[in-house]
Amino acid sequence: MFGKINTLNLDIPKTKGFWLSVFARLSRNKLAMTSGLIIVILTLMCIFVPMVSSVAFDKTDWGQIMQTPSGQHWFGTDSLGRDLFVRCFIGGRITFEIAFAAAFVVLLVGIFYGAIAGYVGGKLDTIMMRVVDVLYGIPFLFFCILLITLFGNSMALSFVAIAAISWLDMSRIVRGQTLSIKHKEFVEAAMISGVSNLKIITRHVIPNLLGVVIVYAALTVPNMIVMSAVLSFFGLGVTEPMTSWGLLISDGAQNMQAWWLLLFPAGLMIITLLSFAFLANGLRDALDPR
Amino acid sequence: MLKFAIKRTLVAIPTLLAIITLVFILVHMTPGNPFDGERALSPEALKSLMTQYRLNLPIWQQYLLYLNDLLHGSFGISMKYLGQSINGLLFPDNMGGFWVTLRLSIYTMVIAVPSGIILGAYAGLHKNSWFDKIVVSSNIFFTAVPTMVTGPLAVLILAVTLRIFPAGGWGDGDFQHLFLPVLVLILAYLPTIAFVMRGSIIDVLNSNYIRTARAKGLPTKTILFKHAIKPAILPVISLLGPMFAGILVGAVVTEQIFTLPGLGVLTTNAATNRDYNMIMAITILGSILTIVFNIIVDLLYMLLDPKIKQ
Amino acid sequence: MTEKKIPLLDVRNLSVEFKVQDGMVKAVNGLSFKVYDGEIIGIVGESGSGKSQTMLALMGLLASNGKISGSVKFMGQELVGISTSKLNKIRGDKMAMIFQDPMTSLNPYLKISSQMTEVLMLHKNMSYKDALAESIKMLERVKIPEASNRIHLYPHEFSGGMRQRVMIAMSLLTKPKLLIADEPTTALDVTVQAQILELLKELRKEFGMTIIFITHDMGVVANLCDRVNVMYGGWLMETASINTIFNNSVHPYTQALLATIPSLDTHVEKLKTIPGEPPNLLQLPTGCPFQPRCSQANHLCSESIPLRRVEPRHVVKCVNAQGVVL
Amino acid sequence: MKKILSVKDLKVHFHLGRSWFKSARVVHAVDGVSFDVFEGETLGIVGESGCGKSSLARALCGLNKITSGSALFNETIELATANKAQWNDVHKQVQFIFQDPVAALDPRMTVAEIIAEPLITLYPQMTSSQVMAKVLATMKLVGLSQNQINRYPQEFSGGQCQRIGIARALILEPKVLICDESVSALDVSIKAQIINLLQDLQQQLKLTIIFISHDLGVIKHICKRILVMYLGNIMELGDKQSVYENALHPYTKALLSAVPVANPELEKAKQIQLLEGDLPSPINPPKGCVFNTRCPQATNECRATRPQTKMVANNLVSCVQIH
Amino acid sequence: MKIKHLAITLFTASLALTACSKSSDTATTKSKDTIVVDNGDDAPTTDPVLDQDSTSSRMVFDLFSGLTSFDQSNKIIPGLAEKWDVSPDGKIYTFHLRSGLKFSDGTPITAEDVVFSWQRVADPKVGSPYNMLASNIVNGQAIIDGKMQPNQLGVKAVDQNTITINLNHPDASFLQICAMPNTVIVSKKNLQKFGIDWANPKNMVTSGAYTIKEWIAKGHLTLIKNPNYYDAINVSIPNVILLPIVDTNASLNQYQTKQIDITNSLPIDQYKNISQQYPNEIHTVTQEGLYYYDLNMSLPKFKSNPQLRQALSMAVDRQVLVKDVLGQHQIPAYSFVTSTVEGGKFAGLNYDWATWSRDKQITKAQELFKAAGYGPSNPLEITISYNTMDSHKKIALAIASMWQQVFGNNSIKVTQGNQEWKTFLKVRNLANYDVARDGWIADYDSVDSYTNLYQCGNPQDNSKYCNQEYNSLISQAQNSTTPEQRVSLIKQAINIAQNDYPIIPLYQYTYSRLVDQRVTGYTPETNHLDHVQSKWYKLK
Repeated sequence: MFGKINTLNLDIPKTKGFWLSVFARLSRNKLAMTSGLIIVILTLMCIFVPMVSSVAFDKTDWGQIMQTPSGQHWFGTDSLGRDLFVRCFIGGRITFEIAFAAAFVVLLVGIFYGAIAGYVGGKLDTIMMRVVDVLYGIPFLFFCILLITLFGNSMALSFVAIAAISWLDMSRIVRGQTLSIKHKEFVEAAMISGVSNLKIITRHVIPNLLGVVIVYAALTVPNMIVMSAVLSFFGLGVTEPMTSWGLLISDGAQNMQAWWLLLFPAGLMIITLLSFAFLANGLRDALDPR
Repeated sequence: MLKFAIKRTLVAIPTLLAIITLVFILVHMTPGNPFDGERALSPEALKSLMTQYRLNLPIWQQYLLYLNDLLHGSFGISMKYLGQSINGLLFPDNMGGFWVTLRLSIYTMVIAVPSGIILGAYAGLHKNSWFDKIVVSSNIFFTAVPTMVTGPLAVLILAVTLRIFPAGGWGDGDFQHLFLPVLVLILAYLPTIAFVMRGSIIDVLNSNYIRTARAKGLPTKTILFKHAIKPAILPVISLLGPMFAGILVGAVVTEQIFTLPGLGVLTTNAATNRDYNMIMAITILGSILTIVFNIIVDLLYMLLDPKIKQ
Repeated sequence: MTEKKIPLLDVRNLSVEFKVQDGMVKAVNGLSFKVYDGEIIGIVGESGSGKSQTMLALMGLLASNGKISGSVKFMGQELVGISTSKLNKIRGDKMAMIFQDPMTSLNPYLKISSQMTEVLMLHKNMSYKDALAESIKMLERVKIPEASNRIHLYPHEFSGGMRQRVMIAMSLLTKPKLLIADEPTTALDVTVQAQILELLKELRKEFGMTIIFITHDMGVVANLCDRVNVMYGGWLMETASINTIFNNSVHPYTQALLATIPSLDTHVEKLKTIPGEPPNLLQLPTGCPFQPRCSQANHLCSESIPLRRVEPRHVVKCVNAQGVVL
Repeated sequence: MKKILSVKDLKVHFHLGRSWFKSARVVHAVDGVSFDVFEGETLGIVGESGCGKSSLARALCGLNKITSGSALFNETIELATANKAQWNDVHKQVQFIFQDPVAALDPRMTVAEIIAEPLITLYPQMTSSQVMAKVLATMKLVGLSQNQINRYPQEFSGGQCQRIGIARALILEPKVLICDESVSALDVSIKAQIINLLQDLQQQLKLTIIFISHDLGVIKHICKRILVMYLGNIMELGDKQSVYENALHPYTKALLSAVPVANPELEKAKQIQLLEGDLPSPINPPKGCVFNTRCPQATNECRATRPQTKMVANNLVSCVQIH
Repeated sequence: MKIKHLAITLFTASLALTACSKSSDTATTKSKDTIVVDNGDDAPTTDPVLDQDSTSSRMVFDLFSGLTSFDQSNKIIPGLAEKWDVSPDGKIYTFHLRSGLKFSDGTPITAEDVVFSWQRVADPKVGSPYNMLASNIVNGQAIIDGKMQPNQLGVKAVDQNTITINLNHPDASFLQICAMPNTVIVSKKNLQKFGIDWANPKNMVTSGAYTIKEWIAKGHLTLIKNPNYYDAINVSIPNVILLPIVDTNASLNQYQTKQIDITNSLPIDQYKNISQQYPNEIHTVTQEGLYYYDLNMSLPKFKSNPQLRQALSMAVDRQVLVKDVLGQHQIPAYSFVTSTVEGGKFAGLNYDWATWSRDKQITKAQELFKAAGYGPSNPLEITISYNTMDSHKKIALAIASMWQQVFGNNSIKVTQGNQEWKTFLKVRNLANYDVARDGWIADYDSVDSYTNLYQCGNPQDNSKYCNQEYNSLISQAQNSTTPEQRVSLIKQAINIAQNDYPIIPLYQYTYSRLVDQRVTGYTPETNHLDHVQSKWYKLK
């Protein structure tokens, strides 16, 4: 079938891929790298501190109620005599689990919904975006109460609730990006090559909006953390004696006399959120070299 | 312009109707009913209440009757504050309900927007200066420190310890009582405004038409205030619609911390008490406000951006 | 000799550098040329030749990471290192600039009237009313129909060609001595380009302006200019009168450039090409930037190359050129 | 000679701002054009921006929908009504080269992936080693070095990107290549390289090229026949010689005279026919001859009747006054 | 330029707007004629008949008067009725109204209003949750059940100022019922005029010490002195502001900034600090109420396993709970009734193991647990359900921890199930739980408040406990002729119920509040029912 172009076989040298070069650029940004490192360290601590600690996170000790930080309890104890240090990290573990799980769902749903609406366009786009508008109009809090009452209380629900409203923003952003990518010439080139719409979305559109999406996702994780805190405030999601940063902070903010109850979890959360923000900034720069 | 406003309003109606329908269904799906209390009602009494609130009718009839009420400007009667009309609760003659939240958001916006714009513009003009760094990092910082923390801290420091301001309550809506909640809200929103403004002024100053203006020999002041400010403000304006609606509907945490009788507190209260009509009313009000503010922002955009005029 | 005349613009050893993440970009490298009253000077070169950056440097419009060195004397006044407020007295008044992209170079948020009158009100201390009348006159002069109505429109309500006319009218309001035109017709269709070129020629006669015209189109140069500066990789390669450039150019780059152009009047089976790619300004070769692509390159090309005057007002920067070292 | 493409009364219209409140405005991008393309020739399409030349080209390869009329490809496939499978057949034989060489390449894909994509899509039965071999061969053909295969488009200059774009189009060994302003964005020295490459490839692969440009110099150099368009209509169509030397239509004449020539003597001596004003809006094209608003010879007849395309001398012309 | 001016104008305008508003010098200078009291929440209803919670009651007591009233130690004193006679069989009460009684709008209070007010209590159309208060009145139950018209109720006006009330059988606590918020006297004329809208603060006519001046939902309720009140001369403070502060911390903050005079309750974790900081202002009072855990008797694992129920009850260290976890001087409860009710008539019914040493309790509990069939090989899995609130959470955590410590982590697995209030109520009512938090505060000083809770079919019998023997003893007690007989029957009944272990009594409630030192005349220490009337307050 092909005769006019002669074929020949060769060894092909490789160069580094796109994401590697992004990482190379990112690694030059000290603040972003430090932030990334902090996130990794905190994640590791959240995994391992509760595992190796000699005190269980739910161990009550009536003789050690409301102790200020000391050598024995680094972060002090709460009103049931539980060790705050361990609780901070078990809370961090839950918080990260919820935030990452929700972020994952948001990415998945938001990207596909937005990309399909933006790429297909026309009536489907109008309908899909109107659905998003309508969902925006529903009060979040009420939605959550509805969820608990319908399905019972569980941690999984907490992230379902968060994801259920967060994907709206993501889908809008993705749709906007898709609209601009859709008219790029490389997409048209793919059309001329007979590439199917689904393939164009997955091979061309999504990889190209991933940069913006990743930056947004890094900014979303903090939102998820704060949101899960608000939910804990209304008794949704995490249940005692398990805990989360949100829960610890809203408890701590209740009683400022016991400053350590607020300072440590809030401090950890702020450090985490700042790290995510700096990492997102660094990623943005690394993805968009100019 | 008027035609555009009317058009946008008409387009919003089906959206609003969809929201009303959806929330109506959701609300009536939740278990528990508004009349559950510690002490169970006798069946007769319950029947009487259910009839009074039309809850005995099939849901589609309730829905149609509710829509009819809405068309007549009535949100119905509260199921928590028995016998009180929702309109009276949300829009009392004196300060309370909607008015509290409205004032809170207006003060916040009136202070946060201009100062955010000024601070952001200054930071953008002096990119990479120490001032710029403060604006950028305070944006990051205050998105990381939620109202849940700043609120109690402000109370602890400025009210309980220093005794400068009251720790909560609305008073007559006077300066003293307003200061802390507005401060907390400003801290939450101003850095974002400043940050967006900073970014947009940097973009605008790099644009070709600003280069033209410089080529004309215009002094920096003229370039800034005549040529740059309008396009630089546009991204801030598109931020304001959702933001204003967001404060109005979502100031739950602030209102709770400062025990203000606003929409946010009423929402939580209504949700936990299954006050169907109140939930519906606040949802509808929130949706209408969101839509109205988006239309206002679009109109502002039209005013500022000549390209959008048809 | 014309050399005795004081030039309107005297550029000596001008260099422009930009600091970027990956190092220093040398956009303009040791540029020297003179412009006399009433001339139309064409500056040609491909992208990255530094032609636009030179002009932005003259106008004090370099991006904030740009660094300028050397000397630029305009009407006897040194422009390098001058304060912005002093520069503002000159630019927009005695020298003006029009840009390549008429779509983005006018402020989309302001009416044409406002953008035009401000120039006169600033530099000529006119009242708004007088300035408006003067602006309308100028719009009529550049053949904008219904100027008195259309002056109150916004830029997007004009077509590309009309917008470029507005730009020209705006730059001519103060009757500047020097007009710098940075590829003003590149974005336009040929028929509109012809209109604009015709207009510029008329206006030049009428106002006695000096024009520096930047382009990459040799046809446009042939149409409009008296003299040509050929630039490559931030260097001034050759400067001469238009006839000399087209018929007796010395520099291999000029020759190659002319040979590559597909043209209406001649016919060749195969176009001549310049092998290779335009230079990377981050990694310029030492010596002549054109040497990697030059058919006549030799070992001397990597050393510092002086400007030579081949004949009066024909200056070349090439090791193969014969003439007086300047 | 075989007609590889036969276009009859082709229209491409776009609907703008359709909403509930106002009827849609229609852009008459291509408004009834008829012409044939013969196997192995190079047809040039010239015209100012907004004349519909790009919309036409894009319609011929399926990027724009054909509103009405007919475009018969290879005497077998009717593009106006083609189904998915037929289009896939067309895609194998009609390829496109874009104006912006960088934007036409997906920045997240390597050169190999970009060039291989059409092959993988349209010939799914090929093994990966077959694809790879073909990719390398095609790269060599367009003058790309094989060690660049795993690099990303951002690492290349504009000229090289355009070579990648050409390789992507040629890997399918198409019969027809549509070049939409494919050299306009390139620097002069690179432009010549690409033009020569296209010419070489045409000879080597017996390509039919539809070359769209506003640059009459380039068109003259590369094309055999020239089609002049104005506001969605054909003004004149004929051999290069007769169009350039004996243009009949006032628009062709004006267009040719407006092109500056890189020769000062000729250029200064030239009599330029200046056109007044701008292109009218394709939303409300003028009645009668679409060129009448700018035509120096326009009469009332021009304003009233739409000219028929007719053969005059060696050219197809649509002008009321030419007989 | 325009934009700059706009910005400056807006900025200064906003400053001026806020600054020009009346700037009272914080709230540190309190008004002499106004007292600010935190009432904990908004009253859900202003209609006394619909009142079923303490916040509404607090308001109703200020706005309306009943035939009888009460003093600060909850003793019954004359109210609108100046005196009353009881027939020898204890079934007919005759009340004589004070002369010259007026509603707040100046219209006279007549016997007709009294009859009307009582009819409303029973009227099913009105839907009072406390309509059982009328069930002992002749025809009362029939009216409640919708079988008779309200006007057939056994409450009759003899003349303008005299009312007779006929009971089915004698009731020692009837005079207390007459002082309940639901049986206060409202204006018939006013109600007929406005219909359902009468309870709107704008239309309301009251018979109590105060009337409503202004009400903002979740904002404040301002009461103003009613000059037509019979005891107006003794009402010292003209204005009372009731605040609905749910968050105890916010309440404490505002107390500290001198914005409120009396708090409703205190944040549980800060009790210790506060009692050190405000030793003279903090008041902690034993309340007539019981906090307990329901064991779901409809579940097989509890129903058929009394040993398990006893083990769980015994394993709870009520001393630690009360001292370390709660620490507000609550009294550990080992009985199904409090030791204070009816003046201590029912004290001493405690479980015999109450006085055992902790070790002995644990050993016995462990034995019972094992005997119940649970252990490491067959661990018990239970969920504690409670409504979301700090104190409930803390208690649940503490008890879970105690159970785990006593029975061992691998023998018992306790899950926390906090729920939002309305959901919790539903769950508890439908018995969809293992163990649920419960509590009951007496409406008036009668042991019936507690004994009713354990009766078959009682709506408040959340543990779904049912023992016919208990039921019959209680109804015998209600029909008993002598008080002594009643007491002994009830004691018998309680003993039976206690040994069935359907609930785990935990402690007797206390309430704590801060009272500013400028407030006098209020003596909460004897007020076990926490029934308060603002007319008692005086300001220094």
